[in-house]
Amino acid sequence: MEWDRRTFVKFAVGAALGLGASPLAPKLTDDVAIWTQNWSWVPEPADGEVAFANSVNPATGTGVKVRMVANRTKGQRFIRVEGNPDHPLSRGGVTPADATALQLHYSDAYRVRAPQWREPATGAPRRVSWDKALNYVAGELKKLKDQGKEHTVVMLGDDPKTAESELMMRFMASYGSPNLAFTPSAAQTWDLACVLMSGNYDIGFDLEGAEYVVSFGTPLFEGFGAPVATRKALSAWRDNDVKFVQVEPRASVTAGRANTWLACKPGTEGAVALGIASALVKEGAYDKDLASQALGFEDGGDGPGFKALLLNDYTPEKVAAITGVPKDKLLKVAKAFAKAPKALAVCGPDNSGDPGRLYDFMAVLALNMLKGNLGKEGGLLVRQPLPVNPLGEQLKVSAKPRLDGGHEKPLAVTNLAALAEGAVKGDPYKPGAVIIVGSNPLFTGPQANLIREMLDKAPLVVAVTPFMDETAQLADVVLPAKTFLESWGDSGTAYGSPVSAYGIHKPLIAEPGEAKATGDCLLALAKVMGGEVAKALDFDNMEKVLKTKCADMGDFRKLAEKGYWVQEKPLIGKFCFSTSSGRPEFKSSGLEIVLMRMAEKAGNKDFLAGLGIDPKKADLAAMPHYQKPQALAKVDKKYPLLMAGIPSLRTAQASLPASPYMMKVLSDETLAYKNNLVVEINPATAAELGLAEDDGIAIESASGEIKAIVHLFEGAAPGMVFVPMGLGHTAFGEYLKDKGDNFQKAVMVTTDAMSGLPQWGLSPVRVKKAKGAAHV
Amino acid sequence: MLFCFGLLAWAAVSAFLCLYKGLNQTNMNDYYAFGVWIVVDLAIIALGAGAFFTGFLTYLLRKEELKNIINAAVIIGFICYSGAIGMLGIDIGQPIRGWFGFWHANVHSMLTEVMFCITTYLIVLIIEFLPIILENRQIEKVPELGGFAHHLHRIMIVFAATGTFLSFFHQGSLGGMYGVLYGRPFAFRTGFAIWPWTFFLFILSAIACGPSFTTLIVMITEKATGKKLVSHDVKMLMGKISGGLLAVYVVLKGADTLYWAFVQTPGTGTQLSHFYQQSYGYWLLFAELGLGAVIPALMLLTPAVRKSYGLLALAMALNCFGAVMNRFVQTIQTLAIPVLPFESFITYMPTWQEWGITAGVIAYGMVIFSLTYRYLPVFPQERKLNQAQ
Amino acid sequence: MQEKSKKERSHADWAMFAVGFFLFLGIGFWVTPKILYAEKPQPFQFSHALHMKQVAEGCNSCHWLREDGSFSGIPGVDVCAECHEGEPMGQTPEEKVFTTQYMASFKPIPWQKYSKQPDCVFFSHAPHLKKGKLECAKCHGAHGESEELRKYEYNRISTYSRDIWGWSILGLGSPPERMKMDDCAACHREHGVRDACFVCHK
Amino acid sequence: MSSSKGKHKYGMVIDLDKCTGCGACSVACMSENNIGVLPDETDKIRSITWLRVYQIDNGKAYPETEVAFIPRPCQHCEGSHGHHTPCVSVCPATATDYDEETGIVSQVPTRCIGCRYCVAACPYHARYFNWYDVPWNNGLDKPLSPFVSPRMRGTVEKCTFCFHRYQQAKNKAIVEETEIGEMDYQTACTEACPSGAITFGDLLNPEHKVHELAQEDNAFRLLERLGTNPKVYYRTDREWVRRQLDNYLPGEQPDRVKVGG
Repeated sequence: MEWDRRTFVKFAVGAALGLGASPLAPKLTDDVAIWTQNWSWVPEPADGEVAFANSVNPATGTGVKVRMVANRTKGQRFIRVEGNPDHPLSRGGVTPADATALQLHYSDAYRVRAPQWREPATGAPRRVSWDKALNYVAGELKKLKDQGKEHTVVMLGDDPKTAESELMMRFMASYGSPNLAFTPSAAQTWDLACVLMSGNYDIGFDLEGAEYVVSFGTPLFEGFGAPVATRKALSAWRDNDVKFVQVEPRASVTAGRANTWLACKPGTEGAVALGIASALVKEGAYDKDLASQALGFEDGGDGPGFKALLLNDYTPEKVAAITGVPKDKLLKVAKAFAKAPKALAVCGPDNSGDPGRLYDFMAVLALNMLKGNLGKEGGLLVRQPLPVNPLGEQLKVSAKPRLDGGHEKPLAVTNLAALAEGAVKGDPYKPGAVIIVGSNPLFTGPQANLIREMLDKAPLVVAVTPFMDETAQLADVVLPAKTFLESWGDSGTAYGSPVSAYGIHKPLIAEPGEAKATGDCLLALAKVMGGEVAKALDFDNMEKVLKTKCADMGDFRKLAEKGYWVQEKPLIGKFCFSTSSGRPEFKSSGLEIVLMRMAEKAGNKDFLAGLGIDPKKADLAAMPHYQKPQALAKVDKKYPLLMAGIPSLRTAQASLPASPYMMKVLSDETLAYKNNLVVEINPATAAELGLAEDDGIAIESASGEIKAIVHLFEGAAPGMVFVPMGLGHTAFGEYLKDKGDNFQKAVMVTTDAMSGLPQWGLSPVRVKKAKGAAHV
Repeated sequence: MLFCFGLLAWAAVSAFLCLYKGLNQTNMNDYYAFGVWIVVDLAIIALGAGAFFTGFLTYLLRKEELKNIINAAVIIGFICYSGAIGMLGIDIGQPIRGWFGFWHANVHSMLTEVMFCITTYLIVLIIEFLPIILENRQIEKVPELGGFAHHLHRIMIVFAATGTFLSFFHQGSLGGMYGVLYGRPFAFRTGFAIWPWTFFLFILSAIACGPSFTTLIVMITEKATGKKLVSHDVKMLMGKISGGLLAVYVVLKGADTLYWAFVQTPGTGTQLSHFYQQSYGYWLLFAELGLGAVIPALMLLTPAVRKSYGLLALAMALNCFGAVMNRFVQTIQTLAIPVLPFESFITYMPTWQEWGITAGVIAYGMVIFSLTYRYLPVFPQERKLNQAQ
Repeated sequence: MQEKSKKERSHADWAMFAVGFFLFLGIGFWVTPKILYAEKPQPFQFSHALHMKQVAEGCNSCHWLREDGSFSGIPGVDVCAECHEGEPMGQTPEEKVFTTQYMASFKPIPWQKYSKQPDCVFFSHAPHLKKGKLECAKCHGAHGESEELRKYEYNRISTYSRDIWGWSILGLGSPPERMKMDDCAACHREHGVRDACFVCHK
Repeated sequence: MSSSKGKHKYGMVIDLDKCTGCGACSVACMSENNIGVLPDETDKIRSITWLRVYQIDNGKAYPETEVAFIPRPCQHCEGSHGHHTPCVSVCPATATDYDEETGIVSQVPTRCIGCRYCVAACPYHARYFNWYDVPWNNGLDKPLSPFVSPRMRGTVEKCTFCFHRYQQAKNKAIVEETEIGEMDYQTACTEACPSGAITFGDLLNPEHKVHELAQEDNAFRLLERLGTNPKVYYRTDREWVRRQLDNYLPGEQPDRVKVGG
């Protein structure tokens, strides 16, 4: 037979039909469909036995439960951080930072995995061994000491309540430098106010016990104390129909949650408190027993008392003029405050997290005292001291002049901003080295640009940190720290908590890598340093440190298992005034002594003006009163607007970076399409400035500028610009880098004259149009 | 032709990007879940309705005159349907497992109905197309194939009937697709049994514009080739059919719109003005219904208009415009109108990749139609009408 | 060449058609599994039958339901170590491999799992064992009595173990020969178990 | 053979007066459900957030402005006339269904063909299409949970009321031979919420908190006038908030309007 075209066609058709009748085609069809269900680039999380462990997130104070999975071949890993329902304060709730802590822990882009040392010649960072890194740092420090410049070494930390911070104090004291600073906090201001007027510190607000609450400018539900515990209070208020009032210039989340929002002019919250106090006194609705005992309530030999001050200077009309809060609104709140059996006045960090003003806090404390709130359920409670032991004998701090000049300030408080300013100015000396432990001041400020200048100035910058953050990027030596999930460490009581709480975390999974617990980094450095320092930090490791610290908290294994220690009962009805007079003091004898000393020092120079006090009204200086914040005074033609921060649990928590998931939940009102920072401006103000929604702008202050686009928000106080905080990182890789801009870059730090603490809640700025991207 | 191949090349690049990189190459998003492709899909399937309806009239109702245009109708139908299916293949996120829609079909879904019917009907169209191909002079020479073609012709009525049945259904289901979206007050319609009114309206609208589109394409081809291909009375008949159906459509669609606007919409707490905000103003409603339905209906029902070549073409073009507008409104406006009161309106503009695919489908149609016209005896009257020349 | 009559030619043509058809039909049947499947060796041999004799509680001895309702699956080396000391208990070279290469260092054994379902499947032993009272063999067949480990093949495209589609290229059979979704569904349907998607998908 | 024990209707009650918009629920959901995250998530109309927290304000001028937050998971609509859930009824590939036992609307991405018809059908924007391949291979895949299968590009996903937790609770109950208790099955968002704004449970079970809460006077549902019959209830004492969670004609009073689309 021939094999011609026809034959071939028939054969080919047959072959095609034959192949078609075979399972080949349908099977392949099915398999490629299955292939799309199992693409190799879509991960298959390994399964295995589940286990749980308790811990604490030191950044939020939340008691957490960590979920782990152990795969037969791939080993154990963390899969989730959840709330610990047994924790008496956080009761199972979490913040976004807690819930996504694992993204920080595991992200390749965020973490530092090995010690890093910057080649002095090329300036390029190099990965080195621990030995080399530690020897280098120790060597440089020894060199300084040998040169007698040990006091020029600066050490910066974040939270002064941890075991690591105690190690830092011991390190600096034994090494011989007075320049140890932590992030300034409202706890400092509040402790001052409390000690000055009641002789106690460690005082908290019994939020859950209160039946009527007025919060003076503190973002209760954005950035106050332990975020979860505070929110539990909100939940209880709602269930029990507790009303609460928010006093602040912006329609914030807290203001939105409040039953009444008193919109006041920026920085005048303290005046509102005084106005309410005045109304209470006028109506006789105050704790007369306490008042009759108290120092400086009635007029006395040394001049008019607090009562007279209130009734004269803080009448509703006057307060309305200062604060912009209408008189009737003010009185309505005052009446409700007077009427409620358990009414509480709260103060704390302001929206930008700044430490607040001493006189304002004193005003709020005075209001509470007038209400008879001290030691009362739903009032102010003194906390039982944590049963912790010191890590050794008390060491003397070097008596050398401090870079922040704090030793010359009335209350001698450390001031990180002043320290930086001193360092930059080289006054009284240049910084020899800066060691930053577990914090990222280059981003978190205050006034980031100032910190950057200081670091630029310092010959040696050392960063001990789990993350390759902005500070670490700039450091000469980076020591990789572990996250709380893989290391020993602890956390103290949060601001405002009515009971003491202690958290402890331990290594849960032995993760590979070279990082060490933050404390262990310090211990290792101390060991290499030898001498006094090694003696002051004579512990094998952080576990030993904590065992020593917690020796009085019962079985250590159980404590570590549980993850927390919390004061059992609030101390209700247990409040005694420990002022030098032994009495409540509306006019602080402590302050009077300080002022007296200052007067002595000043000779006949007028030192009061420097404290912002009218020398004619010198008797005000020891009493709560309204003092115009410095920043307001600085508003002028050039910088006609005030900038304030917008806090949010979604953007950041303490000095931690936001996780990718947190970035993901930012709304268009915070970070707009194509990563533009969004700032809020009142439509009226915007109109004056000729700005429309979505306009691109630059916000400039004397210290720096940030880029943003405009969102017109009716709830923003006129004359102000509100800026989300925590964005605009320049580190951490693609999930975080270059997203928005950093509020701290435009901050102008001022100082609260009496407390000496830095203030960055309000900065005078101006706004310029710039090119902006469309807003979706 | 070169121009067409240029468009096809653009489409190929677009298709590659969309398939390889995914649908992030488009400007669709979770608000505009459907975009220009679906609009075009719906539109060409509506316009392609000429195939089944002309088939129905020709074979089932024995409108002998329409024999002269049925081939063109079938080819246009084939182009529209195959083009639509091709686009759908790119439009879905997982084309490789697209067949799950058949294998794991959900009988309650209008889309299932659409998928089944349009694929089945495409097969029917191919079968209807076959005899035309087999009439190619080269192919006709093969005796077996000739016989086959002849047999096919004889049972074509069965396929026409099947096609009619399938098409009535899926044209309706395409409308049903939107009418059942009771989460979308703009699109939702009550209806009869399981079919929302849009089901019936889409059928009507499709069978009203299908014949127009077929005729319009024929007229364009006439202009392009300079030849007369179909006698004018056939076109007039097509116009009359289109016009009659369009008139019914106008009445029913009007009733539907009034009910929807004044009873249904307020009933869910929405003001009509809510549906016509931002870029989607009331003008759309007037364009779709006035310019695209009432006017062509009146024109097509006017014998004088039908007589005039130009006016007939204009009326038919408006008719097609109305159908396309309707599909656009049903797809895009439905999705554009925020349902959550606190959501704001966002706009959608296709990317070049989206336009590329769209252009490609049109180019594909032009190429196929040219080729068939060139190689196959599409127009039985062609020789007769052009004898003079 | 000789001329053939038209009819003969046509016959021959059709014969070629048949040859083409059956040849490629065969190829399709024979080649499909060859293209699709690849073998993977098990780390070493293992006799379920032998172990079944040693243990007290049958399958349960090494594969059990955990308290939280999940299933322990293939045992880890630690489980093996509960019986196996440092030294081999038998003579087989297999055990030698096990003892020296895995036991000694507690290195996990990279078993190939015949019944591995894809990640999107939620299969839970608890309801099947406790509520459905199914025998292991219902799905795993005679695996528990096998003398040695069968050949393990996986699908190159889908990565599934060949046991899922079943060894028949046409996908015929039912559990234990096959472990497709249809099989799960059929058994569920048969026993009136609800079949919402999420019952078996995560 | 198992006789399906008990019929449930799991649902949520979200107290909008407790919600502080902190986003813990939303991220807890992400971490529970292996939600993908892209380097740039600012394109919100393509960003996958099963539980999206919307911010609304009363639109009044300073100083009368108020803001509120609306957490919006999938509403697990039961639909009218016999589980005619908006999204379920439109899916051509049966990639989503309404579970009669729990009332939960499922979504099976491995079945989904990506036609997005369901996305169009859902008035809540609760459904999300995977426009991108998620770049997991950067350490972020480490904490992925084995209980939820990560999704591939081209498919749709949405909140599942953490159904895998129901499954786990059920397994545990089977092993312990008990029934699933209220606390045995709670969604990740409910657990996470620091202000306890979310309550979750079986709406049919009089012992579950949601049973009471959902029936209170100021409980209502999002867009309930459409007739989607959702299982997520909201409550607020603020009239303006309630007004913004459904469409009303100018004269209508939210608490007077008869529901049923």
